[in-house]
Amino acid sequence: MEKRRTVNEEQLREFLREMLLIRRFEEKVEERFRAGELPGFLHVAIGQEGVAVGVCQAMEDGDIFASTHRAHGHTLARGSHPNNVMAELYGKIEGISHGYGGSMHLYDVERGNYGANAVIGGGLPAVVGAGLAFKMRDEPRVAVAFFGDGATNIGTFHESLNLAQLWKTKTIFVCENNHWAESTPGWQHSPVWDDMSKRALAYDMKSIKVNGQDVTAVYEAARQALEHARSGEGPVFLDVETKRFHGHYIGDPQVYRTKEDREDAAHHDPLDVARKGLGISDEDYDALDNEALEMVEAAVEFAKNGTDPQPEDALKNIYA
Amino acid sequence: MEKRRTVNEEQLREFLREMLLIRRFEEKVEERFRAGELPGFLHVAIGQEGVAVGVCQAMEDGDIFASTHRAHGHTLARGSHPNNVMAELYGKIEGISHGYGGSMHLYDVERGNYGANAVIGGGLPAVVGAGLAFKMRDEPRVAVAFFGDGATNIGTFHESLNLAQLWKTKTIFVCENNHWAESTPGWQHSPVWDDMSKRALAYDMKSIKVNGQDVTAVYEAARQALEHARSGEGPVFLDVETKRFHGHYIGDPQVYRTKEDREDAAHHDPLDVARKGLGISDEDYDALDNEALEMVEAAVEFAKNGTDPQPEDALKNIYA
Amino acid sequence: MPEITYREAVRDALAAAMRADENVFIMGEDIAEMGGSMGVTQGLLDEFGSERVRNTPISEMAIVGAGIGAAMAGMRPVVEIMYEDFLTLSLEQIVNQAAKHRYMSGGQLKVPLTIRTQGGAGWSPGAQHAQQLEAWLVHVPGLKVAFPSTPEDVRGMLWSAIYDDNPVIFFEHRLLYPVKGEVPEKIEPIPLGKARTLREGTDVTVIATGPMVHRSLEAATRAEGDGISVEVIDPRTLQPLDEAALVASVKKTNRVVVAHEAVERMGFGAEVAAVLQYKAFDWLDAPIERVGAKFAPLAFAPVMEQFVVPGPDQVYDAILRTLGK
Amino acid sequence: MPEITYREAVRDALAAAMRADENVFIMGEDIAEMGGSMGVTQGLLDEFGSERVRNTPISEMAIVGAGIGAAMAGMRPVVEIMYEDFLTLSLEQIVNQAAKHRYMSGGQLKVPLTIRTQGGAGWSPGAQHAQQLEAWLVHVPGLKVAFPSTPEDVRGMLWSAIYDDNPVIFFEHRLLYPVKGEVPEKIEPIPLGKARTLREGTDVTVIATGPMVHRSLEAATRAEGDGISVEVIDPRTLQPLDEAALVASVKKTNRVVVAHEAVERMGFGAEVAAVLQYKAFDWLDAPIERVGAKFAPLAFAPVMEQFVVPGPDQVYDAILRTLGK
Ligand SMILES: Cc1ncc(C[n+]2csc(CCOP(=O)(O)OP(=O)(O)O)c2C)c(N)n1
Ligand SMILES: Cc1ncc(C[n+]2csc(CCOP(=O)(O)OP(=O)(O)O)c2C)c(N)n1
Ligand SMILES: [Mg+2]
Ligand SMILES: [Mg+2]
Repeated sequence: MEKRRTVNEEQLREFLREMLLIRRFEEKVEERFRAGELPGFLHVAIGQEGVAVGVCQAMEDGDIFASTHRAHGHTLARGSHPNNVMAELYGKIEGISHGYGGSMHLYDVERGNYGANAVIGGGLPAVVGAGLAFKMRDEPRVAVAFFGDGATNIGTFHESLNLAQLWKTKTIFVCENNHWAESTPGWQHSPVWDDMSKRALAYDMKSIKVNGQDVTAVYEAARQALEHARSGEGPVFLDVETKRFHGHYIGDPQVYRTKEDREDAAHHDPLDVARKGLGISDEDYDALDNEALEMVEAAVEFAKNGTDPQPEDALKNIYA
Repeated sequence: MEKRRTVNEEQLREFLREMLLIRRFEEKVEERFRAGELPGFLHVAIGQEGVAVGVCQAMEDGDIFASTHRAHGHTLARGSHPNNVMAELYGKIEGISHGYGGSMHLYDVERGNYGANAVIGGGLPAVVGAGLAFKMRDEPRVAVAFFGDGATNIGTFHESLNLAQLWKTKTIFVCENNHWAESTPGWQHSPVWDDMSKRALAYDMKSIKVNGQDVTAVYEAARQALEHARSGEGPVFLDVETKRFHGHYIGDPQVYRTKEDREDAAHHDPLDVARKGLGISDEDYDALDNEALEMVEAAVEFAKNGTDPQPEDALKNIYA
Repeated sequence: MPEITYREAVRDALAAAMRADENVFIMGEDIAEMGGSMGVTQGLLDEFGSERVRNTPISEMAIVGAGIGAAMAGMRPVVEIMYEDFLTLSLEQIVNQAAKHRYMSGGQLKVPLTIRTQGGAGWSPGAQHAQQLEAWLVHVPGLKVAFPSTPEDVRGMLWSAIYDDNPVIFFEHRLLYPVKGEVPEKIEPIPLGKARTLREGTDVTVIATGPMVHRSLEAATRAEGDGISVEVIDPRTLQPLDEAALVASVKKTNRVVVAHEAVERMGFGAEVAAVLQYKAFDWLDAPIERVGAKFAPLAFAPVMEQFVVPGPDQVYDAILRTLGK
Repeated sequence: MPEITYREAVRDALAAAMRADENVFIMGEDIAEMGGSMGVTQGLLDEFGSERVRNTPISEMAIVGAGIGAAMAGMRPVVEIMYEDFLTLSLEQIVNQAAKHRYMSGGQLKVPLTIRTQGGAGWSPGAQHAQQLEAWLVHVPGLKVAFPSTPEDVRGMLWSAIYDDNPVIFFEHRLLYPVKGEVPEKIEPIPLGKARTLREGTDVTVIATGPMVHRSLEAATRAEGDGISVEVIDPRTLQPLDEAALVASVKKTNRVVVAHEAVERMGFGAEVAAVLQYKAFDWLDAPIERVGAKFAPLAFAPVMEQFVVPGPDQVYDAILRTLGK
């Protein structure tokens, strides 16, 4: 059946295009932040694009998701326009959260983005609740939660997976295990840091382990997980091994991290994997890359020319 | 070595004596509550005496523990005098918490009772912290947490076990799985209700499963667990299968529970198991029983003749 | 008008709301077969089934959060937190999530969630089963906070809370459940944000919430015997607060007592006093008196508990003090 | 006297306390190698090692609770909660456990635990990284609450908090870390519960906490230009509160402004206003003015953020209002 098809060349090309867009977008964000143009503090997911694209491409219309403080990739991969995402980082009305949210609170409800959350684990229970609603109304929709390895230590994570499995909600849990929680390495924050799938055992929950640097593998695994949840068989824990290339936040000197660890990470670039898998020519690749760069430049232009909210707007949208 | 010795007759007799004392104590508490003499609301652990006695007898001087809303058994089994425990239920100064705590907040620090907790899971983190202190100071002491199957659903449980294993604190977690959380049966509140040991898999924590109706088995398992923790090898999850004979609280009509389930529970009485194991004569048994009854009667007398606090005492003990 | 208990009134509102809209469902610990630890939801499982009357695990954080997610996905969940003391386990979801999703999304989302909870002293529950924490929620923009004191109010306000498109933290009180009162034949929604005057008076205004409303009415009757005319007002909704009604009464009586069962220090009465001294400064003939629990956790022994928890006497004495008696 | 930053002052107190007593240890997220997300604990890992400077998992509930247990077992733990917003995850342990163990045990236990946390707006952190929640803790008997505003105070008070035998919730402010100030050569403990007058004046008393202390001093200087003499007092400890010092000042100036960065509604200023209108009723020549954040979550866009968060202007305007100007 249609869903089961494995990734064809055209799709993989699309995945690469998406990943390139996200990569260039975040590199630009780093640049603009350093230039002092972006308020607040930001987190990029450079190196983790395969997870965002693999999972989001596997989702279907009507599916919803909740992201984290590291949300640009998920948001772009699900189809929000770079212009509006960038505009949010500049605090403009044209931003996808109209300037109320910022980098850690990207929302795009039309595209199923129920919000990026800056509280670790904070978005998980709502994803269980949305998955419950889909199940109660017998809708073929799935709610997806993105979170990191560090988030598996918080009680909210436990209660959410426990409840989802107990009630068989239409939910999948995507754990992006980059082996870091800010400056804290996996071995320092979790007894099962090197095999997060073990977390699922406490709930008898189905889990799937996958290499996050291989976007095709992520896509296939996500498909499987989403189908499982969609069919009402219950939630799935997607244990994605990935790499954080840069610091925790933009500007993080990473004093806590060895050069080896950073270099090792860089050797597992999802862009390279996809590029090889596709066997695409350099010209072809550069064309995609330039396309991405142009979109990102345009996004910055769009954002800079955006409209600042009025001070009094701060008192709107508090109550429905 | 001394610790490894299996239970001899004398010990088993002592266990039976303790269990009988607890059983009669709680039956008396039910009676006095129904007679309207006891304020507040109370929970008895009738049917679960084997867990309290087996674990508490295995503990050593210097070990500490935290209990729950169902605390009479643990408290008595650890050596607090029935007079003072009963006096607390009557809200007297002679009570082990001097009238400030009540049935759900029994404390006896001298005997390592760091407090019964009325918030599910609320006592677990402190037990991890105490176990951490013992480890940091390199003391041969262990901190023990008692809790029920329902408590395994709360985030506090997850964070506590995760942290204990990560830091290898001198802690053991005693899960009394009576398959009920108030009116909610195990299958309705936890996906792994029939094999709580699975909870430990999420932390790579050592777990031991044992039949809570067999006090000797509980004692042996607790010994093993305590030694493991005491030696610094890490915490242990003690998965104890047991039965709640009566209602969740005294007076609970148990509309939610079938007659069969109640009867089945009654067929697994730890008193019978110990009595058979000991092969004790009826006279002998009745003697122990009368001894227990007399202590309990005396405790009620003591409590009734206790001293009421002064109203103004309510403003004491708020700050050290 | 029929007379029903506060408990029945809550149940009425829940059942009626569930009949009227299938998107309304309830979840909480032991609310199904047992009908809730306070017996409030008895019978609802039979009428609505286990899909819409959901027993939950002991997971205060997740059940509130699941309510948020279901609400954002179009449902109107009503979550029960068995005791206010356990709200402390779900505040992250209430304060950082429910209260802020609409705002952080720039108005894209709404969270039509009702969280029912209850607490209260007076029955020796001990220090962890009796706290009154409504003041905390009043400090949080994005939330509405209700605390009705009569069967009629609790029924009409719960209906409004369930159909409100914002998260509403709905406080009930343990000792009020058996209290009886007349209610209209059929449910009449009572808008959130409107205070209610339960007794008109000219000498002193007593602004009371929850159980203190009834204790204040007692005190008022007693004061009447001394020839003191006391007006008793129940804000009913603490957020948004009907300041106009309170100010109007104070401008009439020129004397105020604010009473709640929560600890006086940093309790809701502090906000009321701060508002009134500001908006009715020139009308006040005496300092605003606050009546609340003494500054202590709740002790188990009844004698100590009674000493800490405010009753009619404390209100009566405060009334006299405002009159310099 | 040497001049150091607020950040260095906190670090000084921690290091000194750890040198003085091996039972003192610190734990929190990213406090070891990284030295804390605010850089406060930089260098402590090197001096004290990973046993006493413990990086924790993201488990706000368990690390506070572990602190409670270690404290009851004889240690003096200092737990760092990275942002106040995350206190919402540990309130069960703080409020039901730390604050009540001593009481519920009838005095058998003590909990010498210090919980450091920080927050604050002004740098576009968004709605979940800037809340000021100190008022909640002031409502809880059994806790002490500190909120120092200068390097000298934060150093001397943190020392006192660590050696206090009760749980102390110690609030720091994100924008104060780089602020410099003179401190005594060696640490001089500053007792909890004593207010500090930073500026003497005769016309109006401004009672301010945290960053608003500095913003109020700015406003006071500006008012001086208009010939208005402003007294600025920092309670420093919110629980226990130095009511005597505040009342004395008000009886001198007869006019009061209370300023904090937290949301005004149900904020700490409400309690101060309620206390002062009660204890200094006959001395007040004008309504007590409250200055706090407007009633909204914190928006990301700087223009909106600035509109919500109070600055020197809001204090200055309030000062004028108390004088009917
Ligand atoms: C409850 C909570 N505690 C602490 C923080 C501060 N914090 C932000 S990101 C982060 C690390 C998260 O690690 P992980 O979940 O692995 O996600 P990653 O950053 O690796 O993507 C921490 C501790 C927070 N945002 N929320
Ligand atoms: C956080 C919290 N939620 C709810 C309650 C109410 N409550 C008291 S006991 C109980 C059931 C506990 O079940 P379990 O942990 O299995 O212990 P048992 O009663 O079976 O001994 C509940 C829900 C509570 N005390 N604390
Ligand atoms: Mg990570
Ligand atoms: Mg149980």
